[in-house]
Amino acid sequence: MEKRIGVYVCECGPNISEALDIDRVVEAVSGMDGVVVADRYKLLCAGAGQQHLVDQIKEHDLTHLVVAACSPKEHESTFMSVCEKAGINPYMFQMANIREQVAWVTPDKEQATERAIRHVRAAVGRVIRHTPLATREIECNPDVLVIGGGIAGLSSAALLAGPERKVYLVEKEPALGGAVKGYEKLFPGMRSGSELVQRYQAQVEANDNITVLTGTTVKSILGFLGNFEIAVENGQGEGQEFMVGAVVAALGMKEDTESLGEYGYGEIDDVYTALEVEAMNLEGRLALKNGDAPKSVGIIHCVGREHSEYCSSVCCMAGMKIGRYLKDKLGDVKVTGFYRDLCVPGCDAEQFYRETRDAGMEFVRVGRVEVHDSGNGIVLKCGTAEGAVKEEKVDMVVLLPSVQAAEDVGALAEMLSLPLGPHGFMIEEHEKLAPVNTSMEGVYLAGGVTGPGTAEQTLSQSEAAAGRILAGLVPGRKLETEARVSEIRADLCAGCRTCLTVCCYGAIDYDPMKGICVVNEVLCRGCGNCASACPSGAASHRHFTSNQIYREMAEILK
Amino acid sequence: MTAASSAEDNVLVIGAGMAGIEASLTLAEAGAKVYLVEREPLFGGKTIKYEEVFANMECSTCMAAPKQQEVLQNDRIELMTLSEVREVKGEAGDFTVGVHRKARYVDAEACIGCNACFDPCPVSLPNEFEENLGERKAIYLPCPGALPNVPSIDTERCVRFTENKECTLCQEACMFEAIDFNQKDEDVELKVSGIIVATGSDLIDSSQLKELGYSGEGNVYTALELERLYASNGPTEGTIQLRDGRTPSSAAIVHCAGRKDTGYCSAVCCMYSLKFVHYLKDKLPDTTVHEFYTDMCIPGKKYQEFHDRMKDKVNLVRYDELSVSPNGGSVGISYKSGAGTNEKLDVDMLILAPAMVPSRGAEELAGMLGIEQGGRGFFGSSTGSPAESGKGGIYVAGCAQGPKDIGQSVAQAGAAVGRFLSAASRGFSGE
Amino acid sequence: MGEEFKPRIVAFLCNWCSYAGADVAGGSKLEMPPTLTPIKVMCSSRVDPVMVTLAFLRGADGVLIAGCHPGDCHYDKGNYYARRRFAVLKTIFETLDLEPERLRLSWVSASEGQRYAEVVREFSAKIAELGPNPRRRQPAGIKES
Amino acid sequence: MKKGYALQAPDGVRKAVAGFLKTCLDKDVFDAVLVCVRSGSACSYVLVQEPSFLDTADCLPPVMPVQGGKAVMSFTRHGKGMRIGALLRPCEIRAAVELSKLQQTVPENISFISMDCEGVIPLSDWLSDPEAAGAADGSGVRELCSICEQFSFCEDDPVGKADLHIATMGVAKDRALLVPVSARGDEILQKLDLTPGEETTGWVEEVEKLRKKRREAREESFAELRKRVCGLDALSEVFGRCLECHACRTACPICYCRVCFAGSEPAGDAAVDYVRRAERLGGSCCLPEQLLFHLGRMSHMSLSCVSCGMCEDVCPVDIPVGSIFSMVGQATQGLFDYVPGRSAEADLPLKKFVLDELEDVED
Repeated sequence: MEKRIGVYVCECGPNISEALDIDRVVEAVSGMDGVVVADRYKLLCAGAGQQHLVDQIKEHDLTHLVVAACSPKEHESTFMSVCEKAGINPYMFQMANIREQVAWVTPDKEQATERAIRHVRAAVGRVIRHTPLATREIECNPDVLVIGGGIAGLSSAALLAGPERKVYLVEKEPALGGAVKGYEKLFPGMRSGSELVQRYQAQVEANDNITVLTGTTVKSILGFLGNFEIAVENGQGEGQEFMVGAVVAALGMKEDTESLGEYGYGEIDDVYTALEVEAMNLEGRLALKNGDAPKSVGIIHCVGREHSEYCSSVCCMAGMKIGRYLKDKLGDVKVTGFYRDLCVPGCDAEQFYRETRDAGMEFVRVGRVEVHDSGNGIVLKCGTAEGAVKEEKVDMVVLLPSVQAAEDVGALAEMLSLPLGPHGFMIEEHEKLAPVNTSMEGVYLAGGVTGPGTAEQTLSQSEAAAGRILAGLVPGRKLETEARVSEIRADLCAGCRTCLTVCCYGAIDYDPMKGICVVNEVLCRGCGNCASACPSGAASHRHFTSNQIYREMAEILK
Repeated sequence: MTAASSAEDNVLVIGAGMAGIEASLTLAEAGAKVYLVEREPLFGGKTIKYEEVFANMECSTCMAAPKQQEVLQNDRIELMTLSEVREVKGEAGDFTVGVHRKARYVDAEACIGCNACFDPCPVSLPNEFEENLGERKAIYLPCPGALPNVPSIDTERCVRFTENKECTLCQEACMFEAIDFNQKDEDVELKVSGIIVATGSDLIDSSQLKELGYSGEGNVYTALELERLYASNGPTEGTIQLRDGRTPSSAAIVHCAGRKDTGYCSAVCCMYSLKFVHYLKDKLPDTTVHEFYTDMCIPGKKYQEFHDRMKDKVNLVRYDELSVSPNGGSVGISYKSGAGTNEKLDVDMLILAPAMVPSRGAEELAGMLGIEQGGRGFFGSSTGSPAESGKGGIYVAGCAQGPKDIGQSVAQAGAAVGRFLSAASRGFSGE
Repeated sequence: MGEEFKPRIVAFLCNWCSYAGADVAGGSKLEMPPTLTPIKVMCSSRVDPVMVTLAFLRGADGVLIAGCHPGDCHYDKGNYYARRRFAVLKTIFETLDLEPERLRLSWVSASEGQRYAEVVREFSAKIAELGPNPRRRQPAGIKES
Repeated sequence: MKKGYALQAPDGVRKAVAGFLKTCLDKDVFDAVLVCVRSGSACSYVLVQEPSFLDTADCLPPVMPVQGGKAVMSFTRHGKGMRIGALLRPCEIRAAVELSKLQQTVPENISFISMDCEGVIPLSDWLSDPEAAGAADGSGVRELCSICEQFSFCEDDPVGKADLHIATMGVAKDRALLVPVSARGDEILQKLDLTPGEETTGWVEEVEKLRKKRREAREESFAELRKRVCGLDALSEVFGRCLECHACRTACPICYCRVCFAGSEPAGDAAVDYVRRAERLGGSCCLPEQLLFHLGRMSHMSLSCVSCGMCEDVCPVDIPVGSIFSMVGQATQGLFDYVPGRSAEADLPLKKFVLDELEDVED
């Protein structure tokens, strides 16, 4: 088909018209290949300007449109809609930025004119190589797999499930509830942890659209957003397979055991971890090994922080909560928290700290604490921040170990081909902008799997994961792909998989039958990295093909 | 109701910072029509004031601007700047909201963003967006790159409005007849089925903190002031200098400014104060930097590493009490150290990390919406999930609920949307 | 060489940071030499070394690649790959003495209008100093010796 | 220090090696062996399954008719297949390792047997008189071979390299040492009941000595080359001879693309563009594609270049293309401390990155 390009230069009032000689620009592109009309107009982005373009496209039977005006950030979408309105594919359009990048930065009119000519010629050179692009629609399954039956998984499942959306809730333990179920209370409000879990659990169990699979592990996850194939297996080795559209990884956390030995744990009696004390408390047995009630308890913060190299954020508050258990239940007990920096972020935490102090728990800032068995009770040797060493005799020691990702996080990451972060947690797609997404679309994170966090933060994440899915995977609606994505030419691909390695979004798969790589348009974000990684030119980036870029460049260098 | 019918839902999002933006985009993706109400003439919240964000030192504008563009280009989102919610009636699934929309006096359709109207304006005043470190006119864009890229007329300063003068200088300068003095404030009534409150937070007024010597003059600065001094689109184009133009040879950052008054830890100040070490050392490698902190609160898997990277570039001092007094051209700091000794230090520049407080008008808004306000004045119920407001159909996101970082704010925006969409699909039963 | 040397620089700018930075420079009306014409790509990782080589061989006096600062990439890690590819290309140019100073990689964020202008000024001055691309001088066969 | 098994070679090393490979086939160590077989002036890689064929084969001709890495690729591209013992020069094995990283071969079932390489003579010399060019004593070898440092395998880092090495340097003329380099090499000798008991000190010393000499020669040679080819004018002149036959890329073991970018890139210009460009560029170089092809190929493969010299061997117009690529490869590989073919585990540099690196390439 004949290529008929129209070039329109916007005066943008005095902004462009006074800074450069528009007539010369018009003249300079008039003779170019394919250009059937070139003209100026006072303000193309205004309603009248847009209508003018529509009329011109129809009048001159244009196939391609170039607008030389402001930055595409301002009006690219405006002119693309103009194209659509006039009946040509919106990608048959190119914008030349002669305002922000020419008129406003080039005071000499002669220079600005020459420069604008280059910009506009480049746009014309490029647009002639444009091809019509379209988005594609892909069927998707709205169902969801939630991995982990703790508070994160329960709350996600409860929000997600409905008559048109099934949820599979997979928990490797025989019962739902996760860690929080074992907490009598939650800081800072001291509301009941188990009650909170029960509430969610009741919602989940009452919902017919949720299939709860306890004692079950996920064996494989294949596919992509809208189309994941899941295989699970229960303790008896019975497998089950099903399809879902999205996955919420709500695996929990665990205590870091690596450094416990340095604090006499396992060697000295009555040295416990926080989780052990939670359990003892729940059983109503806050007592020493010999059954006596402790008279003095030392709670040691930041256990293993040197090893984990991060602040586990919840331990200070967890320590206070344990202090409260002891004070509330035993009354006559001296409880001392040995901390380094008190980490009580947020509007309620410090209040909780003050209440705990008022309840009688003492706090001592220390450097390092050593736990010794004196033969007659436990002696804590505390190096103060100033270097002095103080000794303190206690009956019981509670260690607040670093929080780590649960063991199975690594296996899950491997199953999804997602990288693990430096501390064994999974990595968010973007720390700020996409805190519950992963670089694999359709896989979301909540709770301990992303890092240590409070019950409140965990709920926030699990509900956000649900929100992302509710918004993105609407039952009955298809997924729309991006138009400007990459593609791989089967006849040129040698199957070296370089593109697959450099793709940050897992959007390229290797087809072993054909020995070539294939782009998954649902996942491709259109950065073009694969196109320049591919030595043979098999991978190309739609709307940014080598040829298009080359033509643009060739005009600049003419 | 089915999930698909949420496409028929209209939702009001109050506040267009990062949480409000995230909520709006996610709701629009779900198919809802979103009214995003923002009282300022620009949107993007506090985030767009920062040059970089911790802990990756990522460029803040680069992060926010594409999201803002998405909002502006999304047909399902109606961004209403210079607008405030005045009245809310009804219940989950059926709210009627009165929004007062102030006139911009610049026609957004006609304006092409050339800024030619600023120069002729006879009124110059300190620019609040620049924390008063720069100037603006009565017709202005708060900063280069501000979105929407349409100026507005400050009716509290424009002589047409304050002195009833027949000044038309900006109108004459505009080739596009975009300036329209006939625009009127409007009251708009919106029908929505849900509301997301993302009104953010403010910093405590540092001039109230008597012992810390802040007056808006001199060499004591707030965190936001330093942000703007370091910002490449700020009043000094990123040059960190004192008000008199000198380069500080020493600087101190004081954490927990106002914490005693608020009674809580604002969660992000330790991290952004460490970020300031990077700011200062990046631009002024010869400047000595002291950091006065009480407890180093750097929760989360990533922050310690950042702390460790910064700590060798700064003199970290733990303090119990601290007071500041001007000392000639410098700032005198008297403090009781963590070890209990009394010490003194003089620096050229002092930067406060002031406490986060509920944003201006929070109480009024809570009353209007009928939602809970905790003891500290932030929104939210203490019994459910943090995104719950205590009232069905209304959800809370971001720092409106309490101090948090951008990532947590964005997560919570997602949670608010999740709760809304889930409730909407159930016809708000049980809300 | 009667005519004054007007350098021609091809600049590959990533859509999210550097192109936006160039727009901010424009919005702030920062004056820049008229030497540079941008080619917008979505990410600096789209810049193919062969394309840069071609620009050079087609007579570009300079080629600038500008992208998001490390850690800021809109596509997570694209700029790190871009950096490696550029380093290889530059090393080839260095080894073969092809005036590697004509190739430049700079990180410019979306708010760094000022920095963008500086990069353009600096690079233009550098290119002016180097003179025209040797491709634009007389061909090898007829140079005086 | 590794020990070797002394292979007696009264009739010369070639015969002895052929005998050894025959034993391997007899004892079912391999299903087939890949050897270079000479027949008159014809010389090619052959996959041999019939042991008796090796009696007559001369399996170590001093010429490289096809890069062995490419030969390996040809039969393992689609899967691991049969157990093969491949007798190859070190540069050929390194090419095979690179190809495996580029997913073009699956060398899992291949046992690589390398030998000390004296270098090969230029293909043209061989074709003009194969008989005269017979001796494997290092005389008359290609320039690139004479400056090759990677001619043996005796450093203590055997990952991804040969499994078994035939040492001849510093070893008496009538014998060769079979040195197992990998666990698989140990296995092969065990299966054959050969115990490596010989000291290899003499060999290692000789290799080190020669390597040092070569390193100096290499630097000298590159310095000389630089004078001849560096700078755009000189380079244009050198590559100006290029016929664009692209034989260099066809012969290159690393260039695995089905169609080269230079062929697949539809960037042909209209005549008017050539003329306009010629005007602008002062009348020169209608076809910068010559240089583009070579520079482009450098950015694609110089990181994996094993300096085998095939490209130079096949160039019909005597462009020192192998030396130039080797020099460039040395520089680009140096950026990432990458040695092509050294280890199958080391990622290709362009497939990965490090967060904090290369700070000096950005301004």
